[in-house]
Amino acid sequence: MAASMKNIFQPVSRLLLRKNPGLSVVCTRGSVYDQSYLETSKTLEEIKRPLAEDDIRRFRKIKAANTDDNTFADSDVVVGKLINMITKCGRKEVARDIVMKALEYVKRVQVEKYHKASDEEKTLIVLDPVKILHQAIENGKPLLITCRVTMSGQKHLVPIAPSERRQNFLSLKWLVSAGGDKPHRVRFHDKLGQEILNAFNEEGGLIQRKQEMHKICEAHKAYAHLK
Amino acid sequence: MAAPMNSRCISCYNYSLSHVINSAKVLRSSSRLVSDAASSRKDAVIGSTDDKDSKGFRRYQMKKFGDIPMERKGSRFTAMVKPIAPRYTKMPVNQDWTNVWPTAQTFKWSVVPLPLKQGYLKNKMEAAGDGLPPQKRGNTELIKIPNFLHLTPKHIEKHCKAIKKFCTEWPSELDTVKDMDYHFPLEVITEDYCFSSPSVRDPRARTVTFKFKASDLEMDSHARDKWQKLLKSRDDKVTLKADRCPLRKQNYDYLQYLLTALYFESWKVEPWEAEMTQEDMLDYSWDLSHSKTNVVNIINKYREKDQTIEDPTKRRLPYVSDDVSPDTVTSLEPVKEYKQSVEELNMTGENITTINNYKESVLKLLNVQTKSNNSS
Amino acid sequence: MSFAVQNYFRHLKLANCSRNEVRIISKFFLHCSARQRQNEGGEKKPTVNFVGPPDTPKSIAKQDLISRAMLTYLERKQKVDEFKQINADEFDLGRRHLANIMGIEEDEMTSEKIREALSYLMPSSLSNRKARPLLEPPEYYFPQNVGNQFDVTGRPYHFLYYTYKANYYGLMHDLALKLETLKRLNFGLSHTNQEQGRTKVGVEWISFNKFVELFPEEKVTEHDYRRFLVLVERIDDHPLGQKYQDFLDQYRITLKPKSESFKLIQPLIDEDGREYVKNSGKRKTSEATVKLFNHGHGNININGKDITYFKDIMHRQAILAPLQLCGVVDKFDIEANVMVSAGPSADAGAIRIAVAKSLACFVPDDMKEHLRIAGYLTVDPRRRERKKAGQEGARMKFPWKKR
Amino acid sequence: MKRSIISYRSYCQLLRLWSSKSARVGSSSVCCVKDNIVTSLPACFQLTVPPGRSYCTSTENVDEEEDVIEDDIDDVGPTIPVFQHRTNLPAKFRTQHDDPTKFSLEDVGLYYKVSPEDYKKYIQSGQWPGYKKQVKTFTEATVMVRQPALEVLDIIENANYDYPPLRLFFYGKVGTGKSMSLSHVVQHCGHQGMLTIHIPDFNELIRHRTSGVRPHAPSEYTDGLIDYTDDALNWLQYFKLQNEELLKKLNIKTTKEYVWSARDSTPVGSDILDLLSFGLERKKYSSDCIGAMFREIKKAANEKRVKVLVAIDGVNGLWKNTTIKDSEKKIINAQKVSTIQHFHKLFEHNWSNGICVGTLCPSVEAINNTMYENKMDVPYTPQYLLKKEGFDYMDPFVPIIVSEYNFKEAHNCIDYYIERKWIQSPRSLTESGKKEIMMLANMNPLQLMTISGRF
Repeated sequence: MAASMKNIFQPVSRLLLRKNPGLSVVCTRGSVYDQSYLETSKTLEEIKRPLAEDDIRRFRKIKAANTDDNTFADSDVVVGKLINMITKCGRKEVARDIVMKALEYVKRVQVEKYHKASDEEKTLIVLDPVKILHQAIENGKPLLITCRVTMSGQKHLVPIAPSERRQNFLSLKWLVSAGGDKPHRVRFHDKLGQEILNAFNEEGGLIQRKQEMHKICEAHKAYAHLK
Repeated sequence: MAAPMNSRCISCYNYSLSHVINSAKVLRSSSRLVSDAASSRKDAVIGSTDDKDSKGFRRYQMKKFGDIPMERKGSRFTAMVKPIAPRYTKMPVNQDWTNVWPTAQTFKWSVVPLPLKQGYLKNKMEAAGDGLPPQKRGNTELIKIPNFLHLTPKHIEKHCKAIKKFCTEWPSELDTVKDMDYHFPLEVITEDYCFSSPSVRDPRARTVTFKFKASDLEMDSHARDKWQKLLKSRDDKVTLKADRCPLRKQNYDYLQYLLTALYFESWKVEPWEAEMTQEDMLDYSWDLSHSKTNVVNIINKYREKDQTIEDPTKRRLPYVSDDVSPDTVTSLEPVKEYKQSVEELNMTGENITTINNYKESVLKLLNVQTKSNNSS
Repeated sequence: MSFAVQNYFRHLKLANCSRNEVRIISKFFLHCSARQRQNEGGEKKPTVNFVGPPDTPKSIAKQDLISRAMLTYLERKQKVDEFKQINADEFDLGRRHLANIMGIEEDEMTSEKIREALSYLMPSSLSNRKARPLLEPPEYYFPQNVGNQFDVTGRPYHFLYYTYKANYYGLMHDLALKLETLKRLNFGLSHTNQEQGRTKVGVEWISFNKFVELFPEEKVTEHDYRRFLVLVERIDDHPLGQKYQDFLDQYRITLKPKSESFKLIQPLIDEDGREYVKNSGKRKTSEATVKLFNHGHGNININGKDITYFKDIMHRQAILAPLQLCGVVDKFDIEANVMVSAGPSADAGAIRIAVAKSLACFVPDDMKEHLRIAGYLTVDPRRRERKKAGQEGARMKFPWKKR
Repeated sequence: MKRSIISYRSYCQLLRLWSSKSARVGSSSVCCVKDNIVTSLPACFQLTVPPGRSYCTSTENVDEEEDVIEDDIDDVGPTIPVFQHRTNLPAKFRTQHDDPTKFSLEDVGLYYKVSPEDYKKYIQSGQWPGYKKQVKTFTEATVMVRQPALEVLDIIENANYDYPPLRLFFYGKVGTGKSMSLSHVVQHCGHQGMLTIHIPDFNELIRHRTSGVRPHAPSEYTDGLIDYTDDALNWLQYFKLQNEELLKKLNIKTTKEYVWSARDSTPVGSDILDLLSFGLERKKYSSDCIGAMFREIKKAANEKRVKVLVAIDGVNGLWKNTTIKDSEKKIINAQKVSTIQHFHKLFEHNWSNGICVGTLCPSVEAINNTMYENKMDVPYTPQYLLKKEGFDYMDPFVPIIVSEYNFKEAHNCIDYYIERKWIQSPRSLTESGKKEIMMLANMNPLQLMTISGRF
């Protein structure tokens, strides 16, 4: 019920929400799109996959694509997320520039290594920076995280298994913070590139952060039953 | 005229404005009063036959004591002033509208015999009162509209008839704009104002404007240059406007003088004009430019060297036979081409064509040798 | 006297009578002539009626009686009719006057001619056409005749008459009954087939505007509409909701696939014999027109510049994105003219929507659908949010300081 | 859009060569002139247009990346070299040999390899930082043979050196390869045994660095001029790097005694290398030393002992205001700087056996220019850049346009990047992917270099 309601409803009045507490309608403040609009399909594969007969996208209006939504070869979901995380004060162009330079740095290092390597070593070197970034994020995902639980007035750190979404978020967040931890003269994009490479090789700030988290979880494993 | 207008106004405001049904009643009562019948669609006859003399004019009658109703209700005066029916109720359907509404004027509800309404109610169910759109009486929205009741087809026909006697036939020689411009190069514009205020003068009437093309005046390049400088404008179309003098005639004379003075002044050559340099010119002139001195210098330099070579075919600049001076240099063919390209570069601006022309001309001027040159 | 009766009379606008008077009135009905009744017999019945007129009265005595309310109602109606007649006469006279003013024969002055003449004589520039001067017969602007909704005893036909929204509440009452029935039927059953009643794909409840049209005489608000939705949703979601699907289908519309509603423009041919489609696009306050040439070589011309009009690669990608999605980056020429520029992102957005719309005229249907799904064919309706008074910006508040 | 045929001969010759090789390529190259903005429409874009309304239904499947490369060749035309991924054929974007002196029009659009020594000597300085990074990443230095450079080399080789020096200036948009073409010319002439007086980057001479103030002092030799000793010293080192071997061979002797101070002097008949090393040792006199050296070189050139190439990147900087202020806080014009004044004099017509080549550089114009936010917006046309003063001085000169890559060059460029593993995204390896990169970069060499980093 909630799903179908969501599609029909304009922003719902408080009165209705109060009378029907069962409705889980997200009241979006001031969105110009009414709720019948669907999100765009972002990746090329998603767009080009044939639509099923009863696919909802056939019948509904689609939101307009954002300015940075495109299907060029350099577009990637994880890179997009990273850009969004680095953005400050809405200056996305700066963030995009930083991430692109960081990825270029990764590529420079790898390509140089590739050309200097012998033939056998060449096959082992990963050159695609996007693949490297994906692997780095994968490596940085924590298996356990802590959350605060208040029991009888005392707060405890309780280790829990995070969701996939949360894992990705933390990994990206730690990557960015590891990139920010640098001497004054070093440029952020270079440090970020280094961190990506380091995490790809299972070392560096991101991995350290993950291990710290695991250690904390280990220390608080006594409270694991709380949640 | 003013007095009856006022009395009618007062009577209007005495209508009960609140309710339409009331107004309808009033309408009916008023029609009874003047024995007119809008429904019977006949000409209105004011008053009974007793009120008129033998010629049909209305006779003035003093109000007698008995006219005032004995049973007074409410205020003393309300009963005395009876509403007069608006003018439109007395209008015959076949009247001449051009006489009723001869000129432009604001909308008068009592004169226009149309049951107009304006303004709408958002919700008919909700509307207070009767739920009908506001009527024409006292409707300011209708007054706001600049109406065209004075420009109906009949009006226009009448106007045309009236002014036809002043019109003459258009000369067939001046059919096109081109012809007009040719035969009458100078356009003099004045404006007359006619209105009904106490003063018949308008300050704008004295303004005189001359419009003409500078190209219609006979001028050489120097005069044209000076003309442009005097006017501070390079436009061909010139507009002179004068409104300083109090009379139109004076302004007209002044402009004639001004035009004459400008024309002859631009033909004059003053002694200081000989000292003008490139920077003082409006247009680029190669003869005054540094480029010319450069070319003369370089050709002479090359010529010095050429003179040491005996075989004339092997000389760098075969087109130069004598020492060149700034006066003679333009007679050489490559220099002419070069001059043209530089002028083009300066006048039309830099683009791929002009830059390439310049390049070609330089290659020719200096006779630069390339592989393709040598082979051919 | 009971409170209910008193309330009843209040509706008849007799509430300012004293209690005693009310009692008297309630006891003695006034007689009415049979002739008047005959007149009333010709009146229309209510248009939408869930509950029909009650059965014929049982006693003859009651038939001859008519309430005082009915009498006032009839009086009022007579007045209105008279007034309407005056208006009609006035209009006819005015029409003939207008014909005279405009120099047309009276017979030729049709309603169209009247409108034409009026727009010439009184050219109002008000944007709302309803607010312009009006010269129409009274039927045009008089409220619809509500008609007789009372029986001879003075009781309304509809049992929900005094709610002011009889038909709406009638529908809601119906729905509620249906839901209660379902609940009773479902009592004690397990919730195994919970999923059966789910809303179908491609079907939607009627919109608010359509819903309002169902009740022309009543003022149905958006709030009412939401309450209706809640009720229908509940029936629809009920495990046994299948039972009333036919009833619910009256309030549903079947959605058409969006791809069918796309308007195609026929390509034009320019002087050089090249096929092109011209379209315009807007984003924020930017406006752009784009000519998309078929059989091109990937040449781009934006306000006389090439793609370097945009410094940022993102904007370049944005204008090429529809072409890239269809894999025809170098098969078309773009000639764009940004009339109003509101910054590079807005310009790129305006050009992109125009390019996508034009491109959809050239590519096969499946690619058109790709363009739509990717969101390139939707005009971006987002605008800058206004700053609010008492706040730093659109959303940001001033820093809170205790003192 | 107005179209006009580019009239210069060599370009037509190039095209003739080109079109004879390929039947499908159009017969003429056209240049689009749009409101003074020059963009070349490459010849290869004149491909035959498929009949009827053509839908391009590209089969873009990421899994088939390797196959698509060869499948799409027909789309482009037979002449365009496509890097063949799997075969061992020699890549078609490289020249047959790497000798810079022996390139002909047939090699246009192909890359040649520069030896590390040559790279250090002639190419490295003055290029964009991105290029230096690229050389480091690719572990090799390559330069594309381009038509403007060949056109200048054609004139240089066939010029009559008995006459005062010709002036040839490259001009073009930012990032189209003016400096690279100049470096190519310098390398060529260096190999041909010409003495090269090369300023790789004029920005260096007139722009005030953020790090530290440049030491400067009033010139001792000429009143009113100012010495920037560091600049002079740096340049002398660079000059020594380029020409030391040649100067040793030539054995030029000074014809005049140069008295630097009470103690220091260079007597008549001393070697020019001594003069050079004196300038390098005594920082204070390095600027005057350049003047003295030029004087001797001019004399030697007049005597036909050596041909001289003057190559200055950013000639329009000779008349620019610098960003440096003197003791009275007034901005110094470049003409007031003694080193720049010496270079300025090389363009005079009072010597022979030399040739002057330069670039007209919008990025030099962008210094101190508040009119343009971005140096990409600065107009690139010669007269605008030289301004009136410069044009009056330099006129008549030969302007040579360096335009963006044409289709063949851009294609070769991307193929080269792919071969060097610089372009990694699987979809970019396809023919349509390559075209997308070209479109985004507008075939601009610099932008191709930067944008390809994303893919």
